[in-house]
Amino acid sequence: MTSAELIAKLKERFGASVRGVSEINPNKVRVEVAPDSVAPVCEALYRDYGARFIITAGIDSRPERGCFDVDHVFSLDPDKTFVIVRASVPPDAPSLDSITPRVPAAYWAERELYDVVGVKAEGHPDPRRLIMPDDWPDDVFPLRKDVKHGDWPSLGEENADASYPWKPAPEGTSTVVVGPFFPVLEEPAQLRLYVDGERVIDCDYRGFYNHRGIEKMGDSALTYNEIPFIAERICGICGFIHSSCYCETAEEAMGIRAPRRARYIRSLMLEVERIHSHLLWLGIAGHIIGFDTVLMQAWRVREPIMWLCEKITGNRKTYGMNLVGGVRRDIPQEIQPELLEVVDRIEKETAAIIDAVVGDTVLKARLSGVGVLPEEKARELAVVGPTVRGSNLPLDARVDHPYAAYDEIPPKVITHPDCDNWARVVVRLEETIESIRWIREALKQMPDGPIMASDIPEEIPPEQWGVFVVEAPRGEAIHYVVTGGDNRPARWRVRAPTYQNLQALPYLIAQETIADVPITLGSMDPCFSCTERTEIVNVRSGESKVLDQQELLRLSREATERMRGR
Amino acid sequence: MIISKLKEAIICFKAGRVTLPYPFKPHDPAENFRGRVTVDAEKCIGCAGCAEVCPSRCIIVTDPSPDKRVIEFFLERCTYCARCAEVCPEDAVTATQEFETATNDTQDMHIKVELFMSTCRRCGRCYEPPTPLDRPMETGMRPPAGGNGNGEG
Amino acid sequence: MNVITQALSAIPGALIAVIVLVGLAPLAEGLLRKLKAIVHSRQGPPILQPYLDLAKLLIKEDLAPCANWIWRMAPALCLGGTIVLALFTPIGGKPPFAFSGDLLVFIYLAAIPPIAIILGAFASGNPYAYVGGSREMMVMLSVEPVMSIALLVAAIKAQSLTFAGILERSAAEPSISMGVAGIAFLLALQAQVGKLPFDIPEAEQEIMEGPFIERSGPGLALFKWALHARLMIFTALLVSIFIPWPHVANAGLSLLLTLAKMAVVLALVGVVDVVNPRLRIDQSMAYYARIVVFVAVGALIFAIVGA
Amino acid sequence: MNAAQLVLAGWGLLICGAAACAVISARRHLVGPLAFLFALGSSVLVAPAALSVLLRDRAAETGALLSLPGVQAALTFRVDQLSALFLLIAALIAPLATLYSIPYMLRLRNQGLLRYYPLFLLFFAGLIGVVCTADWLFFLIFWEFMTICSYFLVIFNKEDRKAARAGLKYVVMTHGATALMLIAVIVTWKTAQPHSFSFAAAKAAMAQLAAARPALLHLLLALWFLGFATKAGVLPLGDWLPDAYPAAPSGASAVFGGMMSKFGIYGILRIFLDMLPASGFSTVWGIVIAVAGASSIFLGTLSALAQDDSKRLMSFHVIGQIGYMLLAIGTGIYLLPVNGLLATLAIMAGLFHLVNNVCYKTLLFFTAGSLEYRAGETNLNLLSGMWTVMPVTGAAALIGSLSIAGVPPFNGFASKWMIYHVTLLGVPGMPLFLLLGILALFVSLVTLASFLKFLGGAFLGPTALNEEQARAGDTPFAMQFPQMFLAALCILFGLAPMTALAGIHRAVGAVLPLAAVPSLSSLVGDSWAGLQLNAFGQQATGVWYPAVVLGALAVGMLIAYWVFRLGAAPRRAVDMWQCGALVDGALARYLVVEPKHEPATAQFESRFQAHGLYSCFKVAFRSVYPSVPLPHTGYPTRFMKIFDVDAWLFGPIVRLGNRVTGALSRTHSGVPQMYLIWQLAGLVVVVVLLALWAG
Repeated sequence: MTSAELIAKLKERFGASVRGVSEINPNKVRVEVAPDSVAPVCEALYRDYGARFIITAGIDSRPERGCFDVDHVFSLDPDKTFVIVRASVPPDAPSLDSITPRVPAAYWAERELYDVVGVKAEGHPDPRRLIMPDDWPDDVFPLRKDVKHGDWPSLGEENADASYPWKPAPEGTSTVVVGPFFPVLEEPAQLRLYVDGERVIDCDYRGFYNHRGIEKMGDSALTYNEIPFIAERICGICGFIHSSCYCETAEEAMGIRAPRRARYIRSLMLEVERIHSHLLWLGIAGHIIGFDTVLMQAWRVREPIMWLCEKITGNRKTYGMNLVGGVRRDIPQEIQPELLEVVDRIEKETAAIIDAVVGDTVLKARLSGVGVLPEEKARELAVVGPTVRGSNLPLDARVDHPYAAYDEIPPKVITHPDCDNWARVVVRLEETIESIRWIREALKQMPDGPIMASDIPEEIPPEQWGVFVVEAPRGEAIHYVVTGGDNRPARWRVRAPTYQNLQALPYLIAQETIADVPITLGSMDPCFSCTERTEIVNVRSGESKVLDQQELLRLSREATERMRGR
Repeated sequence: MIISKLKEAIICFKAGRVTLPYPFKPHDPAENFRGRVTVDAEKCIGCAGCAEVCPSRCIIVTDPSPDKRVIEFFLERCTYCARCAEVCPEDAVTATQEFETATNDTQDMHIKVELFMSTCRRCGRCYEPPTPLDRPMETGMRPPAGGNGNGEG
Repeated sequence: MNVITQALSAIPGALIAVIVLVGLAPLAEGLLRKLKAIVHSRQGPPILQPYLDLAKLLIKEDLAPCANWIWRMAPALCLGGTIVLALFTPIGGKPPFAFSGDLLVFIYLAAIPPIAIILGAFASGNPYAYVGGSREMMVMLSVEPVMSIALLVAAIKAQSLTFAGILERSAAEPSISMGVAGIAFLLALQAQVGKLPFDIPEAEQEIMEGPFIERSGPGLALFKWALHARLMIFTALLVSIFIPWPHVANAGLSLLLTLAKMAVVLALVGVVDVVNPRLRIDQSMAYYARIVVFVAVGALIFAIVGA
Repeated sequence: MNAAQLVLAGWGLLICGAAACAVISARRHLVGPLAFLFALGSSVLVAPAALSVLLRDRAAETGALLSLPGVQAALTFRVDQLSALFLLIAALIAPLATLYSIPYMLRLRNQGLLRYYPLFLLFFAGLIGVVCTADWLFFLIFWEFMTICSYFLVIFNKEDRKAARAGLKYVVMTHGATALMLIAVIVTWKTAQPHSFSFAAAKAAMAQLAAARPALLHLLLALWFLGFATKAGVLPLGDWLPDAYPAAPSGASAVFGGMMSKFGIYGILRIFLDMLPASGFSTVWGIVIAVAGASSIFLGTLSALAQDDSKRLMSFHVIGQIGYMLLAIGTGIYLLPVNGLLATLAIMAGLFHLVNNVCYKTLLFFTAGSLEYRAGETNLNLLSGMWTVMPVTGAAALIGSLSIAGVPPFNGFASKWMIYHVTLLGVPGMPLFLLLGILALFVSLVTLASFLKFLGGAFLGPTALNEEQARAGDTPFAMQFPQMFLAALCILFGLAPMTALAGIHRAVGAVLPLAAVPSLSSLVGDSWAGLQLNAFGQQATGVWYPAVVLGALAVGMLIAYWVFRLGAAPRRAVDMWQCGALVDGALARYLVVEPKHEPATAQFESRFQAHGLYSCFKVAFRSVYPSVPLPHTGYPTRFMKIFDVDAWLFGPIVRLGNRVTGALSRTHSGVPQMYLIWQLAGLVVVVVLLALWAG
């Protein structure tokens, strides 16, 4: 079904509710619908036309058009098409019918919508805060345009004791708090497990302790060409994915395209990143189940490619390669034999690891049958990446929505039918091999030419938009850019793959044992942080004290005040 | 199971010992490694191109007096993208190979360059952004033309 | 002979036992770490690192989440119980305190350090400590039967529960039942000393060291030391009872020989430790239930029929 | 005045005490101390008498107090060494339990004490009667008397319908058991020439039956065994026990759990040792008793692990611990014809365990009662951190728990150690006992697990008390003293087992059907500092010197403490580590001094419920738990109902019982004493009718 057909069907079904269509190309359309028919339209897309929910972006368009825009982004994977359902909401007391009851995957996205732009999702099953701190004032929405970058609301004392409204523990269960600081958690996030003995009955999640406000920076402080470097820092492991995805999206919005060689270089680095991310993940997964040998050996295998990255880009990680319109550094001819040699070695060693690991019954006993996510549930929760491919659904943005050079060399999509932690391990290991194959292929076909576009327009017109997904090692990262004046976007919406995957966590760990929680968590997401109690030592008096939460809160507020004062 | 354990053991023992006794024997970075940046004050012409492209805004340019320009690098904020080195027309800013930048005193991470400026004979604008996208948007980043030195950054 | 004079005359032997089994335990742990490092392809810490760790912990702050004296006593009880256990552990020859207790006493004394760990864990009140304590108990429940049956096979063969009788008999000649029991004991050893794949109670990635989550400083040091010593004690027991050959008359030589055999067993334990992931507690219990049924009971049957 | 007369005097004092307490039962503050005085006075009379019998090693007897010439029954008080041992136990527990009851019962403001103290004292009188009579008819009368008194104590809490149900189940099952025994008694009486209920006659009758009609004797033994095993709580016959014991007030629960069950053991000893000659019957019934004991150990203790209510948990342990005694005694009975030395050792081990069990089990029930007294709660899921409030009770619970779990050097270890020795090494030709011994060894760990659960659930863990509540402090001294006393006994018997074994040896010696009873030193050595088992040959096969081990442990702990202080680490109080999150503080909920249980709705967020402990282990052994629903099988539910004994057997009986009592209560005033009288009268009528029929 092409987008034209789809829109015809929508128009036929919803009549005048479909108000307008804007289109970049036949594969990317934005449908403006009346606010009261957003929910039915989204449901129709999800249930009847096989669309997959991706993200919701709230845009404060009051300066331009006097309304809030809410864009629900959907993907029609078989047709390589994005459909954005846009509703314009009047500015006073903005609210919109929630689509979560009909499209469960929008669970977090709509909570976030209220948190950042203040558009209430009416009828949302769980309208708690998602992103903003518990003591954040109720009437300040940071992504609205009247909140300037660097502005801070006064955090009144009345909210100082606010705490997150946790789900009450079910009868007969004990609460086990996991996080904010837990050995295997990727970020300071808190998970409350309601357990009966070793068995997890239910859980509740609170994250976003580290919310950095990058989207706000993007639409109010940074220029188009500064954003790639900040986007790269969204994630330490898959930074290049975010900068590539932003650049591709921004290029689309500006109507330019990076030169072919630049796109090959981007894809190459993306695959390199996938290889080292998967190996890193393998090591950490091993560490989580106490198999430190896997950790050490997987990281040993990974190390050569890190050095190679440093050679190519100037750094092991955060390559700093992307700019809107192309890449900064070329991959010189003389590095290519070394690159091939390194990937050959990694392929051999990874194959050896796969060979050893698949026969390891102890390992398999530990991973099989745990964290099961059946196909239909995976589709319902719209999980992405190896998590969804481990549930036997062949979803891969490189094939579904080709970007960079993947339209020329399509990769093979790896799936596994087991739907459990073991399936996710196997998918990742096989994807590593596939990436190596892809790199070899790409090096053979890599064209010569410039690496930076020369047709960048002098002025970027506002109200242009672009949307792209990039297949990160963990799943799809999506960037949605709406251009503004002023050499910066009016809205830059980012969704990391974990955002969608984490929503499946309660489902995955329910009825599992406490012992399986870390590895199930780890099976979809590989960054972990580990930290200690905060302690402040007064150097002069030698006294030390441990901070409790209140004090810590006070100190961090003071620090924020200092930063603002500067 | 035994066979796979043996395979695992072979993988392990074949590799030998690969870690380095790090602080005593550091690993040399690659040739074009983007380490901490340095400024060669001799070469700097004070065009402030570096300040304009710096994504983390850690390069501050002030003009305390009409003939004096101060360029300060607050490297504790630096993200090591080396854009400054890339755009510098005179190669005054370069990325070194230095990566061990841990320090107890943030002053160690500051570089201050003071230049006596004279009027340029050519066009008055030594730095042209590589693309239109690199135009700085933040006012106050650079003092207004002919500023009189009260800009605090 | 009077008990008091017996006790006094046992003191030199007791000192040797404590020094070898408890004092040298961190060294053994250090060697195991080095072994682990070799398998990991890395440099690894110095062999004396466990001693340094203990020394560091001893001067660190002792944080107490509760003012319960069970909490305060638990580390001393754990290490103290381990020291007593060392007095009943044969290292080649008869254990120094064999005059005052037999194999059953050993089996029950072996429960004191875990009891201290569990009580200390529960006293802290931390949910993770409760989970850890509960797991510790479950590991004990699954391992002790295997270990006890294996040891009882030796006792049945000797028709005596005293160490003197057992050591005398087991050194006499190899037998099928003792061989099978030895294998069962070896399999139980891995969990008994808390090494992978059975370090389930501590499981730092799952429950953050479980029973020790609230421990810091000297309390943690005592627990760690006791765990290191446990490794030595059970290895020594295995070697002395199930692998007593070759028999050496000289006590010093016998001690050295036992230490050498222990090193081999420890290396085996260490290798199994590094090439396995951690099992879940239910899997581990199922595993030991199988050992009990097949290996230990098999040994018992052999012993009953006299093989 | 000989020993038996002294005991009789003590018995009389108890009866008088009951009457006195009944008279002044309205004076709530007086009746408790009065009962205590009578109990103490009785003990002062009974204990020296019993002790003198034991020390002189000679039985004592009063003349016939009451005789029924028509049926050849006579009530005499005869105190032999075995009776003396049980008398000592009763004399120890009676004043302690009464003392403990004083504050405990005062707390129950809306319950009349008339239904407690008189019955309590009468119950003890019944116990003394049971062990002192040498006549089976009066034995049964005292036995029923004891049962009925305990029944009324079980249903003490009138409002509690569950208690009423449990009481009915109890009384139905034990009456059924008594009926079985009654049949056995009558048959024995009929066999005896001349017809007589006296022990001596019964003994002769059994010897005669053994030769002439072995099948009948087996049947009789089975009836006896079923009767006593039901009372002792051997599973599955002891199914009533975990329901009935927790229902009673804690003072009574402690006496039931700590002592009453053991009188079933007394009966078994009387029958299988005193009456039955060492013969092939011993071999068969030794195995039966040992297997019943082992199954009790296994089922009782594993069920205990699954319990979340502390009193219920302990009640299941009563069953498990009885199993240990039966295992030892069964082994001993099996060995009687084979090896007199080992048989003596085994039975001594069983009795030693019984004595130890009285100490720690009573102690543990007391601690559970103290929890109920202070927190108004016995559910381990709702209790937490009570150590902070009641450190003395906590320490007592710790000692009791370590004793019952058999941790050296407490007393439970000493007796278990003996039991293991006998079962593991004693019977080389019969591997069954070896397996039972190993089972017992394993279950000992389960005991440890469940008592760590008790300690961890109730006493340890986070505390949720405000200052005012914390000031209320531990229980009154009257409740603490019995616990301290029993804890001291636990330690004494642990450190110097010979103190108890010397007496037990005499008690066993008096009833053993052996030509020559082996001397104590040939059995366990002659050192008071410990035990040395010589029973298997020339060389010692086991040694246990608790004082040496304790000394070594003390030195070891001192060394450990020295290491601990070596670095002079500073100490600091901190909050519990919850992964850096601030978990909502606990809501104060304890110290509900009101008798009515507050429904505990508020709970700690950060609290780990005791229910969750050992969950995987419990899942693995799910099939043996009565509390876990039956697994789904392919069989029709009608088939599965067979296993639900409550539904098809006790339910109808209880309903019938309810109807009968309802009918009775219509014709009578409903005063409990009336029931008592009626039941006793009914029993006497039945006995007389049967006797007339038979004679």
